[in-house]
Amino acid sequence: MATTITKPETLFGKRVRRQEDPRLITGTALYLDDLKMPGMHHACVVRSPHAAAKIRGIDTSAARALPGVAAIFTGADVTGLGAVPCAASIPGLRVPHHHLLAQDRVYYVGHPVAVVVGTDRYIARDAAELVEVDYEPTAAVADPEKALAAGAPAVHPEWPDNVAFNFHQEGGDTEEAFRQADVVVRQRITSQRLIPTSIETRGVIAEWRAGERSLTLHSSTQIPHLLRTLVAGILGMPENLLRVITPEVGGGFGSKLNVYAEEALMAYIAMKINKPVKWVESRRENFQATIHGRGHVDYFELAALRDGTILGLKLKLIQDLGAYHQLLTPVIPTLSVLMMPGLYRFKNVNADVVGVFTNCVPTDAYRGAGRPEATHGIERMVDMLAQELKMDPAEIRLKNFVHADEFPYGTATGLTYDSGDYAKPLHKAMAEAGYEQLRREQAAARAEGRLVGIGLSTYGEICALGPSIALPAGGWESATVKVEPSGKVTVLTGASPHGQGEETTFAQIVADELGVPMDDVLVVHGDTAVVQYGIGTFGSRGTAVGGSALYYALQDLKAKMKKFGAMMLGTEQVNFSGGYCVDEATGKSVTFAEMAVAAYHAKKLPANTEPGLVATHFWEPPNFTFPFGAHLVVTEVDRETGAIEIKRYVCVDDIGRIINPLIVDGQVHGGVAQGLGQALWEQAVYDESGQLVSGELTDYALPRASRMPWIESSHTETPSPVNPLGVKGVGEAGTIGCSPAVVNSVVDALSPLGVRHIDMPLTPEKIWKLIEGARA
Amino acid sequence: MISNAFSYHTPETLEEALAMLEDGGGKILAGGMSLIPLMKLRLASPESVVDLRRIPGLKAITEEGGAVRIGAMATHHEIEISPVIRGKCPLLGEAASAIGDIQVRNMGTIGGSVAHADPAADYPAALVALEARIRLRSANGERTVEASEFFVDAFTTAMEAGEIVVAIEVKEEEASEGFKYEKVAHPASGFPVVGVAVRVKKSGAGIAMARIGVTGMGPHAFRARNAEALLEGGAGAAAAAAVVGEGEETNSDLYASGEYRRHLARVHAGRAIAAALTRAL
Amino acid sequence: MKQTLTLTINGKSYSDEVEPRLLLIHYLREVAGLTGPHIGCETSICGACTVMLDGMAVKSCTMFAVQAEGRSVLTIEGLAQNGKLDPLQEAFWNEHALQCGFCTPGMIMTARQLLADNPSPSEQEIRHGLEGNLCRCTGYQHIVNAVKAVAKAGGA
Amino acid sequence: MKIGGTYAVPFVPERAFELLQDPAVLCRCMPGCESLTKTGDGEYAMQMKMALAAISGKFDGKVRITESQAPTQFRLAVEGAGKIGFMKGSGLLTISPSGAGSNVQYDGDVQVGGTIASVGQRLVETTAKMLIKRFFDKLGAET
Repeated sequence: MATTITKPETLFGKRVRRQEDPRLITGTALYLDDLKMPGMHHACVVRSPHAAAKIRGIDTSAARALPGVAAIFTGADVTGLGAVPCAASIPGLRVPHHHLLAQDRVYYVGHPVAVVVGTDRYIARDAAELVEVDYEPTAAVADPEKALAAGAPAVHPEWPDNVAFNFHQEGGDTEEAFRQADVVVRQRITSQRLIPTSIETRGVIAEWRAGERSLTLHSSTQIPHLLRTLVAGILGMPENLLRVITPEVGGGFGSKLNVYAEEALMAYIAMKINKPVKWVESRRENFQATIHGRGHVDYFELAALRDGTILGLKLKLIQDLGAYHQLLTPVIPTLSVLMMPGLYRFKNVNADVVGVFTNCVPTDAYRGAGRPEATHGIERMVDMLAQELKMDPAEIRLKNFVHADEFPYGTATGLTYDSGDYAKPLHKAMAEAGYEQLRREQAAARAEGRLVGIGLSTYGEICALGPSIALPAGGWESATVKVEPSGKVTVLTGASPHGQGEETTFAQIVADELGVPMDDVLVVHGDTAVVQYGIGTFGSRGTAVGGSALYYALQDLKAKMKKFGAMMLGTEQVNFSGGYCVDEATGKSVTFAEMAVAAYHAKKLPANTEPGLVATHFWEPPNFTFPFGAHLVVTEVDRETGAIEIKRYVCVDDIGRIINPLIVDGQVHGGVAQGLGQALWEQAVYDESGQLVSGELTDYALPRASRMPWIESSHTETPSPVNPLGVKGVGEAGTIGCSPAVVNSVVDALSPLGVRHIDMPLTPEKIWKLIEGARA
Repeated sequence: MISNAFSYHTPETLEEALAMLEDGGGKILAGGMSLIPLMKLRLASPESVVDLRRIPGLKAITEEGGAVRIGAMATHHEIEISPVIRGKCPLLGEAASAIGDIQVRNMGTIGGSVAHADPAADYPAALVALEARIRLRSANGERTVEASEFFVDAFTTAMEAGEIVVAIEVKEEEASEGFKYEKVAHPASGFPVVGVAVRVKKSGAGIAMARIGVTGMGPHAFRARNAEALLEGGAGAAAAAAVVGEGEETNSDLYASGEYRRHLARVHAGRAIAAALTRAL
Repeated sequence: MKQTLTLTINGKSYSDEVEPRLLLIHYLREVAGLTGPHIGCETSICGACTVMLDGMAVKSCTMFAVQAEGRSVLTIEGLAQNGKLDPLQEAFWNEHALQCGFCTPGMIMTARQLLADNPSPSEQEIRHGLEGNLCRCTGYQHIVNAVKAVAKAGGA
Repeated sequence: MKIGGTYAVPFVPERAFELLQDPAVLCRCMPGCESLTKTGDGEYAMQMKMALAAISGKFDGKVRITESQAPTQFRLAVEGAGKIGFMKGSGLLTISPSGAGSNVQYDGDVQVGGTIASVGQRLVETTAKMLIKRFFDKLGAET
């Protein structure tokens, strides 16, 4: 028995390179389309080219006649199956029955109408073109405000007003606040539809084992367990006969936090043809038939005193829902409402949300999901107020921040902010950017006629979704830790990461808690037959909720190991640390592996202790977490062309304690890129007839390496009291903080011309027209 | 994204290739950077595809008697790194290096690009500014067409059915000339929203020769002869740039209106003229 | 309709009967059984399918397999030698230049040509050199760092 | 998408009007028109083969002539659908005398759908204008 023990360095807070990377950098990771099954068939979905039409008939005879075509399914085949589910429970919500395939009408371009199954994907594609659908086009409406106008075409004929729901929330006394106000600023602000665009599109393989009456669904999803429950429901099959496996997932950003028609369809088809069937979405389908994000038209009114004290906010929010509700579609704008007060102390909020049907693909959760829209709105309004009052935008923010000694802080929308020191990241960002100097340089540039802007956003967000009361299907997360007889450690997490690096951060947590080398830890996820039920990875919850469940499971496991250690050392006074159990009196120890063997061989057991070393914990978070931060952006606008150059991008994000700074940096950079995408380039455009004219990556502009600025990222660390790790979540911070800072910066640049607001994306032509307009 | 079926041919000689085109159902495949995407979208479904890559000599970039001859199958990347191009017609190299991305430049060819005549291709601006000639071959022999007459309309050239682009011929730029290709790239596709190619030759304080080619602004590339004349007549760069695109039709799309494109053509013509002048000796 | 295709992939020779319309990416993935090159867009924008053809980076979704007749293809699977990672692979790992990993094989192949053409690129040159590869996760900064690191260490 | 323009044709308005109502002339002048068959009063079935660079596609469609006021104006509606998408155009044509000939002014709307709309938005206007120009060029060459 060893007696000299050096406690290993803890890994919490270390820039550890990722465990998942070796398979990814060698091309050996297996994504959905890499999987092949014996006898596998391929499906191609026939989709509507019309935004609205009646289906007069479908002729599949030519397609069926093509050699290699195994089967064709149309709406009539699936009428009796369940609907694509929506988990929202908003009072009075109108829920159209979302059949797996269109019945007598199509409601958006890309609406699935038929599925062709062939022996290979080329045959399926050829046959799909031979399916003749007789459409009678009807009037469509693609713009939510036009959909609300009298006489607009009805998306669903049964609801001629196109209203799916109204939702009202208020806190305080907004009318009184507005009566007291010296100044009220008003603005219509849009948050355009975005296409999430994970580089891997969606894909499904369904495998039916007739003998076992069991079905395995491989799907590129963020939520394997929820998918299993809900697809079983659609098909009316026992949940325990359905197994969902997520292979490597090539990005999600919320778009794979859903249950899609194709997932249930492939399951159904595999049973019907008794063969495995694969469907992989094309990029066009990904644009037309996977959820979009955002899609807001917001009317804001902000009331304040002349000294800059904000008194209250009114909001009318028009949410473009698209033609159907996907899993969380109607919930997203309600998250916006929750986040409306931002980081500020005002207690009066009055918000009306109207959810509007349009002849477009549904909107749903895309990175940030409701919070970027809210943050963009409030941060723009605060800047507009500063402009109106001729105050510095930093000063007006500092004046209105919730104070560091006021936490936990109850907001006007009923949230309790966990912890924070909002001035800290703002001061740090200003110091790192050299704010005073920048303002002097700006003044000098303006004197030369140059358009230089400095923009701030100080954002807050709701992360670690979340307490179960706030989520339709539960907001807890689960973890199982197994110490194998050999001393290796296996973690089963219900969070299903897809790029976030939890195989590494979770291994760091395990290594620190158990004192084993990180390399001895395997993190398993994404297989419902292996992993206990879990909720999934979204809403910046993977580490904050899933990691916390793991932490508690580890405590249970440590307690049990300690019992074995104490028994083996013959004393009660033991210390479990660094991979050993040490007799405090004698310094004698047993190793981790020795305890593992003892627990499994079970020749002798401590009192009231079962053999084996497995602990499972389902953790219910008591609250959300509320990260915050400050982004500062310096821009210069080309006066002649309207082109925008980002000269500095400084961000200071407080996401609680940081487990792996390398991974956190990556999350911030990626988040900022998506925020910049919205601010400058990305826009899903439906034309008046409901055609998605930004239909491929040749028109929908994702951020490219050459267009990204260098991101100067740093942090303050205010631990969250909500969870034992003190972490808050980082997945969405960059996205949420970014877009208002960029727009504020460009508006600041153009403010000498009298510009006070510009809607995203800030295309050069839009800016040029503003400059020309000011000249005129 | 799977194309319709077709038959695939790799002729060893131009004569063989021309014979294969005779029935009209075939398409020439050079680098495939325009044709293959169209085929995958099923916007193009040729019955046969005639790949020119085995025909010897179509790739060569050579120089003879003050002229540079660029084989139609020379890739954009070969053109951007060619010492001959760099030395003798650097404007073309600058335009080549502005095309798409390295993967596209490795495959795409100058012959394929000019034959496709995308209104937003990069090369045509440089080719019209260089007064290049497009050498065409058919069963009836060879002929050349001036670049400014070659690009007739969107996706429409002066080529007749049964003709193949075999080479681009460019007179050497004089060593004292200044040149510049300026491009505003579309953020998604990388195509020029507007591209302006400029050549200038100084004469004392004035400009002895100016050539300005514009792509992306309208349905086809054009030479801004009015602006060239102003420059050569002693007008300033700003005055000359201000007339670029006058009387020309414009394109418009989601990203940029025709009005804005014309404006961009003028702004970037001004900048390209200024940049070219600083390079002129 | 099918014709014989003979080519070399990662140093190994292959010969198969293929339809002319079979895309090179589908040949590599479906026939040759590779999993490194991915399909991300189909319009020649995203670069996830990038492989090297006779030493040059190309988008294998915008090529018919028959165009590779007699030529040599290098994919991400062919980089590591005897279990030793290529410097770019190592640098992508060290610098956390990937998250979901889907764009990574294509990104690394393009970076390989970038460094071959220009062994000590500036930040702007790296960013321009990667114009044909989209990444939705990283914001590119760590990718730039990885390429810089390899350049600094003396190349790929 | 709104589209409009004016073309000069070397005919007096009466003759221009007459030519523009003649299905044989329309078919000859419409780029790619392979056949135009009368199906009713002012209504025709059309088969078209579009070819533009490497792009080609067959369309089955309809041509409708309404709001005729000889010789000054009528509405021409063209629609077609094929594998690569569908298009619909409707325009009011106004004919006015100009010197020895006439000016034909058109003012209309073009709508496209399917693959052409998904990938072709940057080219729709350019292409529509070019096809209309080709139409009038050919019309001008009628005798």
